[in-house]
Amino acid sequence: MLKTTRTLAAAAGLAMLAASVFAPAVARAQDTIKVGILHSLSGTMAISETTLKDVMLMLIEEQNKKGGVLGKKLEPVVVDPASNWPLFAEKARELLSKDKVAAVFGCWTSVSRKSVLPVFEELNGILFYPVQYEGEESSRNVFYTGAAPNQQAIPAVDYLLANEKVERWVLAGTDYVYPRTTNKILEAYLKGKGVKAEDIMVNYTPFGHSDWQSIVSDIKKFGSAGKKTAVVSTINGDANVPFYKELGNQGVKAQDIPVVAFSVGEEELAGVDTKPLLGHLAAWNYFQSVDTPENADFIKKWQAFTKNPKRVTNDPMEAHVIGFNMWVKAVEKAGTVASDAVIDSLIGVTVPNLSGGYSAMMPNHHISKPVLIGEVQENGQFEIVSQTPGLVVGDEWSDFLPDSKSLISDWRAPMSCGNFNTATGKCGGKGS
Amino acid sequence: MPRALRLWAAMLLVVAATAATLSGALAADLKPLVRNLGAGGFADTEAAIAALAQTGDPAVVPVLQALEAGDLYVRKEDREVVRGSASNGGYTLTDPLGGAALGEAGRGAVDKIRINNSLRRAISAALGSLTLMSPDAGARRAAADSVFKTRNPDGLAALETALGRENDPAVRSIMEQARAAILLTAAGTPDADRLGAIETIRARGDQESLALLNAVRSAEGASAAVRAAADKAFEAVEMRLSLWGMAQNLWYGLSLGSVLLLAAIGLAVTFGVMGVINMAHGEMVMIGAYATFLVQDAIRTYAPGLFDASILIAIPVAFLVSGAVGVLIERTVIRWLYGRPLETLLATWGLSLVLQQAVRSIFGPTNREVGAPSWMSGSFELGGLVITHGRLWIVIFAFLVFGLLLVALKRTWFGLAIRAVTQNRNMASAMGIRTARMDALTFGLGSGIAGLAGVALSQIDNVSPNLGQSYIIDSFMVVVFGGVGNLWGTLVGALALGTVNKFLEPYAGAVLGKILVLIFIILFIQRRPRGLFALKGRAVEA
Amino acid sequence: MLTRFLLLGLDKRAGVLLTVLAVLAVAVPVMALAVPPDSPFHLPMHSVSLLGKYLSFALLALALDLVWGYCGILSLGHAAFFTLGGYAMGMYLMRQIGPRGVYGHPELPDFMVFLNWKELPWYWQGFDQFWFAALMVLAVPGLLAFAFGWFAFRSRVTGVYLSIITQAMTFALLLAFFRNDMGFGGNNGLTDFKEILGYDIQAPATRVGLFVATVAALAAGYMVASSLVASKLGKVLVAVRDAESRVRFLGYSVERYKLFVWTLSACMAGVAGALYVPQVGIINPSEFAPAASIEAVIWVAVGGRGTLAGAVLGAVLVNYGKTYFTAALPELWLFALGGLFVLVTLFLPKGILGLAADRFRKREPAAAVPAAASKGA
Amino acid sequence: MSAENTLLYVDGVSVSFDGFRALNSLSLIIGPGEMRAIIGPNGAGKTTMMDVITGKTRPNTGTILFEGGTDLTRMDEAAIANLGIGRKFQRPTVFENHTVWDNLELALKNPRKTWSALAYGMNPKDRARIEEILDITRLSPRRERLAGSLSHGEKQWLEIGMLLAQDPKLLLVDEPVAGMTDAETEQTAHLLKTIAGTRSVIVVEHDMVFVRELGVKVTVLHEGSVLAEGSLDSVSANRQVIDVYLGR
Repeated sequence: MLKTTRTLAAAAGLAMLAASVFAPAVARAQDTIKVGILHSLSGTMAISETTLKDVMLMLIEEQNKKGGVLGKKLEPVVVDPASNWPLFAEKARELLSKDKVAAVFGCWTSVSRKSVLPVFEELNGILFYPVQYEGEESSRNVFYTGAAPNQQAIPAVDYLLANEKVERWVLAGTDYVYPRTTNKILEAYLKGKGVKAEDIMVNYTPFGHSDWQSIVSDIKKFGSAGKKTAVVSTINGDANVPFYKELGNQGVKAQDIPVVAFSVGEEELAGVDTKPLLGHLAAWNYFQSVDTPENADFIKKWQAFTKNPKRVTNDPMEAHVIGFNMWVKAVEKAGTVASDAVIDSLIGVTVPNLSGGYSAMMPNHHISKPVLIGEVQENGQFEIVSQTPGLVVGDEWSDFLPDSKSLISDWRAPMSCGNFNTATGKCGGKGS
Repeated sequence: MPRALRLWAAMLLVVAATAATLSGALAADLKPLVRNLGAGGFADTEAAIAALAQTGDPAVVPVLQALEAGDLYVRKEDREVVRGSASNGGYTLTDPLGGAALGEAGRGAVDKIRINNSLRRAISAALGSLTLMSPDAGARRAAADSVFKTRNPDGLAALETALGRENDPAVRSIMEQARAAILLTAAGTPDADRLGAIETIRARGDQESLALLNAVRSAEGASAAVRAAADKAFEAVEMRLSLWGMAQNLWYGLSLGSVLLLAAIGLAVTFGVMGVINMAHGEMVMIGAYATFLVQDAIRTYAPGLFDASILIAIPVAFLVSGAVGVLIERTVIRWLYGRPLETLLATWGLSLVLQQAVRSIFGPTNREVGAPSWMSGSFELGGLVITHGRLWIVIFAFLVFGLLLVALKRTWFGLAIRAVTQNRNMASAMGIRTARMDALTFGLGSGIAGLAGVALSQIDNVSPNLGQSYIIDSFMVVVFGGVGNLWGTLVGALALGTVNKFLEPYAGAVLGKILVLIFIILFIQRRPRGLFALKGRAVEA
Repeated sequence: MLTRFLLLGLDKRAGVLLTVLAVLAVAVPVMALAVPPDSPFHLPMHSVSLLGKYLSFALLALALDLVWGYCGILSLGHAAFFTLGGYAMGMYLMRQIGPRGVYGHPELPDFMVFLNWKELPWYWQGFDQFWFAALMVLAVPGLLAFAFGWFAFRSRVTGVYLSIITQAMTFALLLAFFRNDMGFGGNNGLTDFKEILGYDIQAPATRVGLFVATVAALAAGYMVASSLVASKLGKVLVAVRDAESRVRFLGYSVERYKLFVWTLSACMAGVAGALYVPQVGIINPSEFAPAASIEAVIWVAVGGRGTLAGAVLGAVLVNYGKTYFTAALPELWLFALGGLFVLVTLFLPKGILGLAADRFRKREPAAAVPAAASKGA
Repeated sequence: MSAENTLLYVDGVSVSFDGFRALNSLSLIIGPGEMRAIIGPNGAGKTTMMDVITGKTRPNTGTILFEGGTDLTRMDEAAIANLGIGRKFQRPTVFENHTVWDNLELALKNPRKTWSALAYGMNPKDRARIEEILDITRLSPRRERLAGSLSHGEKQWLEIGMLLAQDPKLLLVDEPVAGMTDAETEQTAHLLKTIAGTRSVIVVEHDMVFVRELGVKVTVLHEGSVLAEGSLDSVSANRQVIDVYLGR
């Protein structure tokens, strides 16, 4: 009997101990404003996301030099969600409820954003998402500083139609949501422009696909039908290097079959010998080669911060720069870091971007940006060959998909809705 | 090819320079045309290129080449088009037409004339018609190819003149094909010429010919005879291409198989021979790739002339580095775990995490660039096969490594000792073999071979901390499919899986193809629970 | 008879573990819901879900230990069963969203709408009913395991060959579920759940409820597993692990025993996955990754292979370590975790519980694996 | 020959591994209740013969019938064991992580189905039987010990005890006294004879002293087929046998 009691007591103690480990530390005096950084530092996505963590640290350091925000210093809270999607949700929850961060800058892949979305909505946090994505989403708690399909894919296709007179299209992508959606939109768009179904070839490959021999040879075959052919690539990060190496080796020249990519930037090209890739294209809202004083200044600071004079910059970094500056401005406007106030004051905030203009946060939580088309140069940089004359506003609900055609998003009162249906006049999607 | 072009460019410069001095008057006529190159947008530049090409003057050639290379600038003060080469902080300017020195200019004083793909195409078309009669056979060939592609009827006269003078049979045949292409595309060609052209194109027999023939047979207003001939030729070419397509698939399979072989063969030693389930095998491959990167980086910095040899130099370095890491791992971790294969799985899994993160900390998480030496880039055609040099060398390298390993294990004292230790440790030890040292060396050998795989993979894949992870599962599949402990099994397994994968890919797509291969392996293991080349008889149960 | 069977498994260690679980089941709800937030004894909601996640991993570890620790089948693909169970639950939760998706479609999940699917595929039918989904949580992993085991055990695929084909199985599933054409949401998987059995999935009470359900499932799983290993069937399993062909010559059909425990284990893993999904809020194909299965093996090894309590302990400890290190040492945690695996295998070959057992010279009931006999791979 | 009234009927069985013929048209008949010793030099096919009878190895050709009608070549090990054929291995194979008692419990003749094992509870009849076997094999004091901790000889006896618990009609015993002292050998011979009783037994042995001790009919195997059969004295006088053993 005694033994049982002792066992019970021991077990109870253990359980209490276990539970207390999870209880938050007693809250300290709030003399700083915490900013969460939720980027993978290990696993498959570390390759892209680590840079974004660094750029955030730089921005925060700089802001602190300028005196912080609302008279308080900013304190970065870095966690590693390790390219593990459920871990993203867990870490987001930790940042919001344990560390009580004022805003989170993070995520790269769509799935990580999808994973944290309910957490941000539940705990009313603020997430700045810096990467180009498929659209079809608008959340009150998320600010999308990367490109929506209309800020990247459609202008790129327009460029190819107008300047390269492309008639046949290969839509090659990694099999996940972003390429699928983008290609759906592009297919609808191209068909609207009179391209026949047999002149569009769609191809999906798994993540990290490394043997591109057959596919590149198929592309060559498809491209030798006598009509000008181009490849629109939504191939994901890791698979790009072997893809471009194979393109180079099989002699697919940009003059014959140009490849325009939406996920290949300066960072990705840093791992490839670009000589055979001369002239292949990419569409972004920013290139390192943008020739403005703001950009030169940013590059200088970045290379000094990373102590690497060759370190490149890229589009998602600029998105974080814009997002961070917007947040700072909105917090100052609202005079508080409280989520609701900041969320409301963010809309309409305008900050300079690095390509010489001003980007504004729109009511749909997407921003306005210029669209640039660049050609790969020998030095791994992009030569900008086209730039939209004005800014393009991110369109979260594509006009080219039947189910999202009539949806809009406007987070201002009184509508305050992420999926307002203009046909039925109701919030909540298509309605039944 | 690029080398030939460069050579040709250099020769041409000389020729052009003399031509320019001889015909100063002509150069003066060209001047305003050249000036138009810097007039404004891409469309203006394109028009200027066309105008320059129209002159048919060889002096234009170096100007266009400079434009293509991105060496032409507009001087801001007088909108003059100049040729610039970078020199400390600014540019040294020369006249693109005569080559006369025009002094220096600061970075802000000139604007680069930007070119894009359509300009590049325009330039190569222009150069094509201008260089058909170049003294260099390679250039003439490139020019003829370019004419074939553009099929510009205006170039027919120039092409026929060139054909009349051409002596080189290879170039001649391309020119004839180009002529046929123009004849088939142009309106109003007599039927007899068309029929002849169809025959020429049929003989060419590649994908472009197919497209051309298809255009002919579906063209409006073609006569029945032409249409029938085109139909027949189309079918013949299609047939030929589909046969070559099979061969091409076989080659792709062989090439994928050899990559799998390289990745798996080191594992066949550590896992197959020693029984160590080495989950850090992929990281040994990765270390080999990073060693290659380091070697190449050092060569780029200190001895750029040796760049083409960098991969060759990297081979022994990668072997030694990965091998040394392997020996270190064996001495510190694995040797405590012999006879407990499962524990080696856990410990090496831990090691693989540590190694990945270590590389990420040292080299950063992003990809590193490993360039291809000139002898490994580009491709050549063998009949209807397109074979890239890089892949060909990897296939050869894989077989070489396999052969050497086989010889090392079967024909040398070292191999004998390894086999003795793995078969009967006590007996080997009693015979004076230092078993501990043999273990370390064997593990080092397996790791070193993984490092060699890293050298090859650096040519076709990302050099990133994740490199190893993407090959580890495939490697285990290959070794198990082939039969653990049998090198020949690994060879056949790798090639079989590679080929099956490549034959499935066109029908099922890359993803489904891979899934089917995995299901095939699962089912195959049911039929032969010990792999393809299993040991039979009583020894199995021992 | 069932009572007798269940009592079989109640030894002292089980007593401790079940007591801990009982205390957790009472203390956590009280600390999370009743204790005011400013009290030091208050348990924040994210910790509840976190604990729930650990415990569902513990159930997976338990399932794995049953086949590996007791029957010698080293599965490097157990996460596949876990994930399939998770998907079955995820499909139920998806159907519960109903017209509240972003497109407001009454039936189709969002991802189907934007891929232009017109109607629900046949294999999504029925998942709007909880009982059906619950059945599938058991049936899908169970049937896959049964089919896989039926072939593999009959063909006498053993050792490392079996381990590698389990890995091939989970890898094939990974690739298959990545495909958007499969109709399981591709890479994004299933997410943005709203409610379960009519309760708001984000409400604190629901979270606590899910946690208690996980504790109950783990306790039940533990009872079943420990009774099983204490029964004659358990003795046969250990005998199979140590000398498979001897068992055959005694007249036991080894295949059937393996198949039984393998299928049971897959069902347990499926339940674990089903409990995991509502607590983390997402299920996607990366859970099929071979690395996930290997990690589960590591939990068991760290805790102590062949001791059920060890599997539970290992899963909780390693995952807690992962949570802790990813926040405390975001750049270095892989060194810490990787180093831990190396050190545990080198210095704690029998896992933490094995060490404890050696320390206190407690006699193990026919389970702990002596180093020499652990030819599991 | 006819399969009627035989317990085991082996006719024309051949097995080859990778070209090596381990059994070459082997024929052998064991009657009910008979004890038979099999001798032969290394590689004569003794162990392979046992493998073939117990279903571990499938013969390439030939017939093996049990009790005159059951074809063993189509059955797996477990099914053959359940017909009543027990086997003892050359190296003692017991379940080292189980106690002596549990080893016997597992071997005890009870339904082998999974569900029966799950629902099994020790009953007085089984308990008595295990006690009895423990006494016969003199392992009573060791009952709670893990089998792995037993001495070599004790393991041999435990294995024989397990055979006994199986209550087979035919016992195949492979070198039961290898590595035993003379005294142990003698005891083992005695033990085997006691348990034989009404059962048929096939003993493979090298040890001639032991075979003599058994005093039963002897079959000599050579290169996978029967060379001679008869009493030990008659076969040891056989010219061919002497040649084989002396390697002439």
